[in-house]
Amino acid sequence: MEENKLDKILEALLLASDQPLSVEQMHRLLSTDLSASKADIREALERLATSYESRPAQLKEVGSGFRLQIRSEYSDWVGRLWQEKPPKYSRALLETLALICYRQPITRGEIEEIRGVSMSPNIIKTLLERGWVREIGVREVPGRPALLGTTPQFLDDFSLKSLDELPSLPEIKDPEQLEAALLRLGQTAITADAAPAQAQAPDAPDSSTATVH
Amino acid sequence: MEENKLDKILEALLLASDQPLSVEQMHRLLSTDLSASKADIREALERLATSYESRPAQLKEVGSGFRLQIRSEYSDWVGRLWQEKPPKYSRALLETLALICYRQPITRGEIEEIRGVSMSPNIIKTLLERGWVREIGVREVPGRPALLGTTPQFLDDFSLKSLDELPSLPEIKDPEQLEAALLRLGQTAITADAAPAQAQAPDAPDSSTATVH
Amino acid sequence: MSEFIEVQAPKLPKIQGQQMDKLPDDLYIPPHALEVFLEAFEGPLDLLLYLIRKQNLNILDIPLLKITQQYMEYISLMSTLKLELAAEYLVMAALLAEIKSRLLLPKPVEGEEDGDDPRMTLVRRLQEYERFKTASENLDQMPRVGRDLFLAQARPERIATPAQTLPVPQIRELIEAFRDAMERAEMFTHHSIAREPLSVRERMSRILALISGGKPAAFHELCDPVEGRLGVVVCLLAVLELVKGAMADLTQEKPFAPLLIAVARARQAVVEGEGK
Repeated sequence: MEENKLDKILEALLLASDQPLSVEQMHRLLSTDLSASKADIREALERLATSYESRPAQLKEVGSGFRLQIRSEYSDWVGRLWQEKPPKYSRALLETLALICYRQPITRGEIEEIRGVSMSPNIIKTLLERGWVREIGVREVPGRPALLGTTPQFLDDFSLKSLDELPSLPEIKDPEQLEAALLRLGQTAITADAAPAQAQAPDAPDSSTATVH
Repeated sequence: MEENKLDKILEALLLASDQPLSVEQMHRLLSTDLSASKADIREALERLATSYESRPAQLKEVGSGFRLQIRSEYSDWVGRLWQEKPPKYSRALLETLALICYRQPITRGEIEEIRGVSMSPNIIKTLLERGWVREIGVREVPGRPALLGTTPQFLDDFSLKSLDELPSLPEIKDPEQLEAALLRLGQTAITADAAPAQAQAPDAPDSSTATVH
Repeated sequence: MSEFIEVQAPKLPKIQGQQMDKLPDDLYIPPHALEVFLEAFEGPLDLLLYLIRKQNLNILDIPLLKITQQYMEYISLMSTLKLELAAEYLVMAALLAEIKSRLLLPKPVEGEEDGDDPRMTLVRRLQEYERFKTASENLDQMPRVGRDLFLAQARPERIATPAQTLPVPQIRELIEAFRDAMERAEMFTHHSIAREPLSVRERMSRILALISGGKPAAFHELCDPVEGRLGVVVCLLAVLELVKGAMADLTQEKPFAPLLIAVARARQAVVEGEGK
């Protein structure tokens, strides 16, 4: 009975988490209320793995812990979810990219401070994977946070010769100057793969499109 | 056998998607390779819901489709995964949202009129960015103010299939009673203590609560 | 009223640059307290509702004179203290004053239709507002994704589509996102950020990327002669910013040896970046 409860809580945690969970983490999350030892958790994970044997997902141990992942034989189907629609960038991602662009080199903490909210780790990951952002050092303060900056590919993809071509903050704040600057940048001629769906006002998200974080 | 395959693919899709999936979407994703009709998909979803009955997650239909979500009895455990607290919205924002929910399509001016106070533009901006509200047209009066309404994302985030599922708006009291009260209103004047403690509506605002929108 | 309501310890004012140790003794109501009090209300209707409910009264039985009196007291206190008051509060005060004068006057014998009876209008507005106030409280209590509800998710180890297919957002989107983020930040910090040449920022990144391999670079290696004097200035500013922000160290092996820019080493004193 207790075993069953532990199994279910662990399954809930693993299903909800967007990161792998280590046994230590799970133990810490549960220890205040459930008297489950790490050995109990390991046993429960084994039972969970067995119960997933006939399911399209599986329990997998990776470097930083355990996660539930879709079995590879379903990845083609799942990939269609991403192919179907041109993804739309989340507000958080665009603002993060903009801050890295204008305030580089900048740490994640500084971005969070300016935006006033904490950031999903996926945002930086997406930007790194897309090749627009790179880690260019660390700030020598406690925690040694990574410093982020834009890449040459960022300039290429946005058809910029240098960041100096972007309007400055005072210019941006004046609607007329902003329009003039955008015109100067040839706002209408953007890279070919910018989907027309992107042209919509950023304030009116079409909730039916997949959002990239 | 085929049924089983369809069930598993749907489960994989639902687990992988970060947005609810409509039957139409699932049908479109599968139709090129699997000869599954929409009716087949609906049946498969029913079987899936049943198979999740003993699990800590459940299949739920919301505004824009179906999703797998953690059962609420595990929310306390799962909420521990994230250190930052979910945003707490200001009363101004929630009242605005309530007005848009129940009175849509509604203009900003109409909201201000009912609330008796002018509104910071950030409220609508936050609601638009949050994806809960969108502009759905303009009222053809001078100034052509935008008409606001809720989005499918709002339904999804509040776990509603449609707006009908919202609790009904508290009724206004009997108009006849109102007339009678108005007559009394002049007479009671300063002798306030004559007030009967009848049919009292909700409590006064807890003015001590600090809210950060 | 204010969208960002924050209850915090009253800030003591500065007088000619000097922080005051305490408030003057004769001022027995800290203005801030009153401000916080009023900020707890979403406007005059909300304040009126509060005054009514505080006395356990039904809207239909408001002793209007008494409530009006209380409301006026708050408003006049606010204006005595010269605190800024939203116009709506004054409009409401005027309306209440009008209602009060009507109540005190002898009832007109004829022509008294409730067509535009301000009492009637006020009671209706209060009722209507209260409905939505209650509805918003109900709404806030409904389970919400991310707060009370969590999604079950699992991804394949690799998603078939490559990241390269992500489209390039429009520059406009990017710039507007920056503007919005900065505008929001300014609302928090109450100071605007001065113009800063982007070329310096860009150069800071380039220098960091160059030295991140571990090998220090001499200053002259960081500037390209074709860039001319401006390039050197930009480069120098970038190096200074990097050093200031604890992102790089400036070293010199012996006097008159070339300055070397290297990856920052752990420091004793904590230097926080600019913009704090």
